[in-house]
Amino acid sequence: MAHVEGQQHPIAIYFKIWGLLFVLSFFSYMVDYLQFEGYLRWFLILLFMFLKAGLIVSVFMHMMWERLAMIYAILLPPLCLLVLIGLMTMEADYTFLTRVLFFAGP
Amino acid sequence: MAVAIVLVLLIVGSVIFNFLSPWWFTPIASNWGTIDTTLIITFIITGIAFVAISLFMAYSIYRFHHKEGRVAHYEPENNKLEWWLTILTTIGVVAMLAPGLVVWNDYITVPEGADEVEAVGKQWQWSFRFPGEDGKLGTTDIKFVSFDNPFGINPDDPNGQDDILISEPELHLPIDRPVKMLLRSYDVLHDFYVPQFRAKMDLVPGLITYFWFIPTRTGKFDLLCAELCGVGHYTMRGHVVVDEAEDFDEWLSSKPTYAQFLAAATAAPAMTGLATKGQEVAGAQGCLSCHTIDGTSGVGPTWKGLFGKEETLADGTTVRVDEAYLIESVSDPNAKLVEGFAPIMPPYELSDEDMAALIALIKSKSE
Amino acid sequence: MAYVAPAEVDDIELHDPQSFITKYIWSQDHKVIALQYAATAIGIGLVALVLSLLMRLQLGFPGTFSFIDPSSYYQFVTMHGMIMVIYLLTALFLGGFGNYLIPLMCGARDMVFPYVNMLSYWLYLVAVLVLVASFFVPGGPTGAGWTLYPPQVILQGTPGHDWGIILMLVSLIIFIVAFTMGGLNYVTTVLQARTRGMTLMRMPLSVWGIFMATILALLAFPALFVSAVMLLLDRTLGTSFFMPAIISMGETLDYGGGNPLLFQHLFWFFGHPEVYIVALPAFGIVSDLLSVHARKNIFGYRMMVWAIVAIGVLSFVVWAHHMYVSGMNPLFGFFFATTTLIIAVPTAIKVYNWVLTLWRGDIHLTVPMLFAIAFILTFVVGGLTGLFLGNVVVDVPLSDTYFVVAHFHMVMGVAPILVVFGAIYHWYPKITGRMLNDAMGKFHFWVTFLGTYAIYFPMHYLGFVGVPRRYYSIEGTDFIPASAVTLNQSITIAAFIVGVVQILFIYNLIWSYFKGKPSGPNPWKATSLEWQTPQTPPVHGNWGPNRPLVYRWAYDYSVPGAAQDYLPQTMSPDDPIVGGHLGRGDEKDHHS
Amino acid sequence: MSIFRILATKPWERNEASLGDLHGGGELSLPTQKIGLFVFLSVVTVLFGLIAAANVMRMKFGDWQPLTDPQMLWVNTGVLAFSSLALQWASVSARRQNLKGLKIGFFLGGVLAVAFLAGQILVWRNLIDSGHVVLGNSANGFFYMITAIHGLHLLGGLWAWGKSAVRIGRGVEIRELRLGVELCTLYWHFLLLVWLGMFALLLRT
Ligand code: HEA
Ligand code: HEA
Ligand code: HEC
Ligand code: CUA
Ligand SMILES: [Cu+2]
Repeated sequence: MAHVEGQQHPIAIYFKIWGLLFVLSFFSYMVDYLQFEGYLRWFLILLFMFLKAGLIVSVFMHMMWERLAMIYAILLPPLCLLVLIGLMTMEADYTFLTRVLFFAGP
Repeated sequence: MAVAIVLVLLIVGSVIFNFLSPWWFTPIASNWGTIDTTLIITFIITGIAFVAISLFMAYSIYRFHHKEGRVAHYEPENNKLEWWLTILTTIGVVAMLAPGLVVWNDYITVPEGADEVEAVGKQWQWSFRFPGEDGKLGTTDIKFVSFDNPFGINPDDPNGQDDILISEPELHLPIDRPVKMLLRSYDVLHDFYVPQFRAKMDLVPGLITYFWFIPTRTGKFDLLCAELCGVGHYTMRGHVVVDEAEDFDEWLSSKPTYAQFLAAATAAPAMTGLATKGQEVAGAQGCLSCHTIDGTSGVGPTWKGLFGKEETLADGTTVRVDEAYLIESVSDPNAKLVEGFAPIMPPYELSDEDMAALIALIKSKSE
Repeated sequence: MAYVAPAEVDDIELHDPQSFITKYIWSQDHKVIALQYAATAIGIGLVALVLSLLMRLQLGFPGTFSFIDPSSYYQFVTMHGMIMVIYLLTALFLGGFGNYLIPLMCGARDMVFPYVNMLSYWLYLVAVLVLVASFFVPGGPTGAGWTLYPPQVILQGTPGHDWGIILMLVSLIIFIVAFTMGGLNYVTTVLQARTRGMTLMRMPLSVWGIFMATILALLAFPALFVSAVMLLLDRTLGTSFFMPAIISMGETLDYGGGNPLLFQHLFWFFGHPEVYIVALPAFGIVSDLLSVHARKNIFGYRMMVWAIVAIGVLSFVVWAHHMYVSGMNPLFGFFFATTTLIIAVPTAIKVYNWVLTLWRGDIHLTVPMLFAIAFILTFVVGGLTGLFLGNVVVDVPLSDTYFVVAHFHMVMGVAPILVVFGAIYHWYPKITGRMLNDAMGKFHFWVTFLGTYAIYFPMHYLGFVGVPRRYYSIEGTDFIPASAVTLNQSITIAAFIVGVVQILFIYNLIWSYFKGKPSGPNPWKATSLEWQTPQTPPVHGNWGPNRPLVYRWAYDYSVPGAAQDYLPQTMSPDDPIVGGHLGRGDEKDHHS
Repeated sequence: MSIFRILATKPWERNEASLGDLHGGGELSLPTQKIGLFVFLSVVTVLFGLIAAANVMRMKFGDWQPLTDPQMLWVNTGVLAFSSLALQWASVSARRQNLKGLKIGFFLGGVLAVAFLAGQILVWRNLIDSGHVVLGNSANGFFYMITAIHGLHLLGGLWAWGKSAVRIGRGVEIRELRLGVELCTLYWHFLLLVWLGMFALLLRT
């Protein structure tokens, strides 16, 4: 398993990426700071998280594509699952709400 | 070659069929004309796509079928064409989706001031509940359901006392008033479906679901269960009657409130010991979810006046109802089917005591 | 033909069969396993076909056949749906065609894990047997619909709620294990065992379709697995994963707190990818059929590959379009309607490219080609009706009516089945060395195509009227006109005609095996590797001493300047037949 | 080449029509078995992810009574971690051609895994004795289901481990053992990760 390919990135690119990461983190903080609520909040937080993760994976790890493909293969399914888990929590809250509203409760 | 011709015939035939067929939506009786409009938009766009694509295919086959000396054109791709087609398709999709989402937003947003009505489903019959004077439905729970409280209304909830109970599968609604249907199920999934209203929604046990609509036409409409709920699924029918306001009020006022129902149930005349036990057995075994003892019709034939009667069977013969017949009817319900009823009763294996109690109950209701 | 020297490609270890048993029964050869899979799938599929005809008897002539009571009707519907989707189509496309085509088309000697491959088949057979056994237990098989929705599936009032459902779930669990074993093989073989020169983008679309479908299946089946296990626990041990507090037939049960919608979400998280699992292989195979028999390269190969990948990925985020009226959180409607209609775009591209492949081709109207053309038409009808259902409000009146039944039969019960037939007519010569009889084939085609169109096209209109699905009888309604009953009769008659013609097809399969015209190694003059094997039918190990060397993609038909109208993938650019012209000849490339 | 670049190639083009890239067939330079394992691991990830999704949803309803987490589970977790570690040692030894280290690590790993399974069964017994039966509450249901499915996967791993162990016992050359040992190690690490995830889920709820 050879991984360290000879290819070198110019140092500038690292700085640019650092900058981008800062900007993204800033946005994440803003979501908190501006007190977005509900689904929007989670949507934004997750979005920025994925963007950051994507950046890090694609640039800093500058791996050969096979490694990258492995990572996609291992990461993509859980990402699909995250959608499922997110929607399932919403669904659970909704169900619970109707139960509280309409059922006599324990 | 024949294929090209047949394809064209099929396409033309399908279009003609569409216009000439006697089968189309039943005339609408609710405010959901917008759903029909969206459907028509979808229909037109997809119809055009269907005709265009298949005619093009038929023409290609006609034009380029194998002949001596024909050589196919070598063209791996044509990016421009493909992008154009993609964009065109996207436009088509957006043209369908946008109105669809707008109408969906209406569909899930109940207008202020809609009347709440509850539809209750259980295998395989409908019943309904109106909120009564206070305009609020009482809370419910499965654990409160009993012979005296068939709707499982919370006895401690003051909102529930004046709720009006409709124990038969016929629901009346006033015309031109928005209703919010709250849907509740005792056992399995069902679905409240009146084709003329377009709207429908599942009933899910352990959950309250809803949809809303405004009836816009008086008349009597079929109510169907549209979610598979066991062998009796297809028999789970009812009616929705849309009335003018006065007729509706008159109908509603003839129905008992929960408080009245409770009073009547406790005041019912006492029965002999064995028959009382029979009532318990019938409750515990679930017979009473299909059979009634007061002469109204249920999923199965009523037990009132059953004993000693000449019963007409599905094959046209008749049989006198005696103990042997009752026992057979319970242990092997499909052996002799009563006329006009579906073969959906599950077989039961009851102890002799329980059976005797049930027979006593049925006898007591036949005197 | 050019070969790599043995040293250049490391071969997997081959288990050479010794006796009849190891050759034909416990075989580890992918071709034998493929045939075993296919035979079993078709056998059980015929059972499902008979069940569908029994259903049609009741629907067309209600009450005439007293042996079909409501319980057995629902059992027929359920078993028909489940067998057709999982045990016939999934097994046939992936276990049958996947096993046969992947190694041959990639130039491999066998699957990479032949032993696991063999286990996969035998477990599949066990799953089928358990399924069949459920017909013979007390209470019969389950009758809860192929969606197996709880609570109903395990309660009184549903046929087979005591034993049938347990066997069904066990069978599904075994099937999933079996499939996972096979699936690991297909994916790894495509990734690792291609011959030299066979880059990913030189693979025929059949392989791409099967490859992607396998990935989908590997990732989707766990959802079915989890829901089956949880349902089994609810049924046998009385847990309440899905079961809320319930009064069933007047009896208060011990369950409480669960949510039936959880099952539906899990089921459709599997169920929607599942429909593409049976569609993608069909997409791939039909692309190859069209290209070969139109003597033209498939149009827009790259877009076709991208579309397959896009459809695969998107199919995991559309599941709840089956639940628009299930009572789930109503906000989900927006999300799922959007994703559902987005998925129509890559699918549309595929349709365009199929049709554009015909354009300016040299179309040979052979039997496989006829089936491929019929596929396009029926798939377009079925796909477009899918858009109605995907567009959330339009689904509201149509859901659970015969419109849905018509949609999925067009798109799944007819279109892929037509591809299966086309593919069998196409590859039968490779498998047996003989052609299938053409006259019988044409007759079979016409009856099947026109017959199924006659069955399902009018069904859409029953759906518009509002006829609900899964109804044993629609008597006693006011809104259904009497003419609908006549329509139902004619549908039943059409179904019988189509059903009976399948006997002719089976007869053709057997007759041609002995009496068919010898085909030679490459009767269709096709380019892909499976037609270039040194022997027909290919022997164990497929390629003789050396594996083939691939120089080009699989679609070099009618290349300008070449001396013949097809250039096999193994043909080197130095070959005189190529005529000094490569690929697109000397034209300037004006696109990139 | 990146996957996107591969998907963008035009296989019909002039330069593509020759065997220019001498594509060796295998897409990835890893051993085939390892790829197979990777594919399998993603399937298992999805499986447990789905269980987690179901768990997350189910626990939101009022009737959820979390298990009082049995102390024993911490011990088991430790055992599994050591088992994983031991196998890692075996792997490293294999790479360094150290047969003795390989043997000790490999066998220790297997034995610890068996110990883990025994521990899990003990936890079950304790729970059942203290009245936390499967159908008591859905939290219990999930606990039993998760531990059972995880245990079954580990059992499957032990079967593969057994096969390698037999080969080690037969004195097969270390070069040929290496792949088997590495595969086991990978699988063990993975199952440890899964267990940690599931354990966290069980603790949280
Ligand atoms: C092979 C199987 C298969 C395939 C490929 C599809 C494809 C699609 N299906 Fe279908 N579907 C099923 C099998 C399949 N389906 C089954 C089995 C059920 C029922 C399960 C049950 O309840 O028992 C079902 C049910 C079903 C429902 C639920 C209905 C309900 O229960 O109420 C929905 C709703 O969205 C739906 C939508 C779609 C869509 C949008 C597509 C799209 O992928 C279609 C895309 C194709 C095209 C769009 C046509 C080609 C494009 C053109 C010709 C270009 C022109 C296009 C435009 C202008 C936009 N399907
Ligand atoms: C691949 C899937 C598939 C196929 C091929 C079919 C084929 C047929 N189906 Fe069905 N069907 C389903 C999948 C399929 N079906 C599903 C998922 C359901 C839903 C179940 C549920 O609600 O739970 C359903 C439900 C369903 C209903 C609705 C029942 C109801 O809701 O009450 C009806 C009614 O007419 C019906 C009829 C038919 C008929 C007449 C045929 C055919 O007989 C059509 C004509 C025959 C052919 C096109 C030949 C096909 C060949 C073979 C099947 C196998 C042999 C193969 C070889 C020889 C290679 N099917
Ligand atoms: C799911 C609905 C259902 C349940 C529950 C049910 N029945 Fe029935 N029963 C029917 C139907 C429908 C018929 C008429 C068709 C037939 O004869 O099978 C019927 C018929 C009968 C008859 C014959 C009536 C006649 O008019 O001749 C008897 C007696 C009877 N049931 C007793 C019982 C008893 C006792 C139980 C409970 C232990 C019970 N049923 C539970 C649906 C039900
Ligand atoms: Cu109630 Cu179907
Ligand atoms: Cu779907």
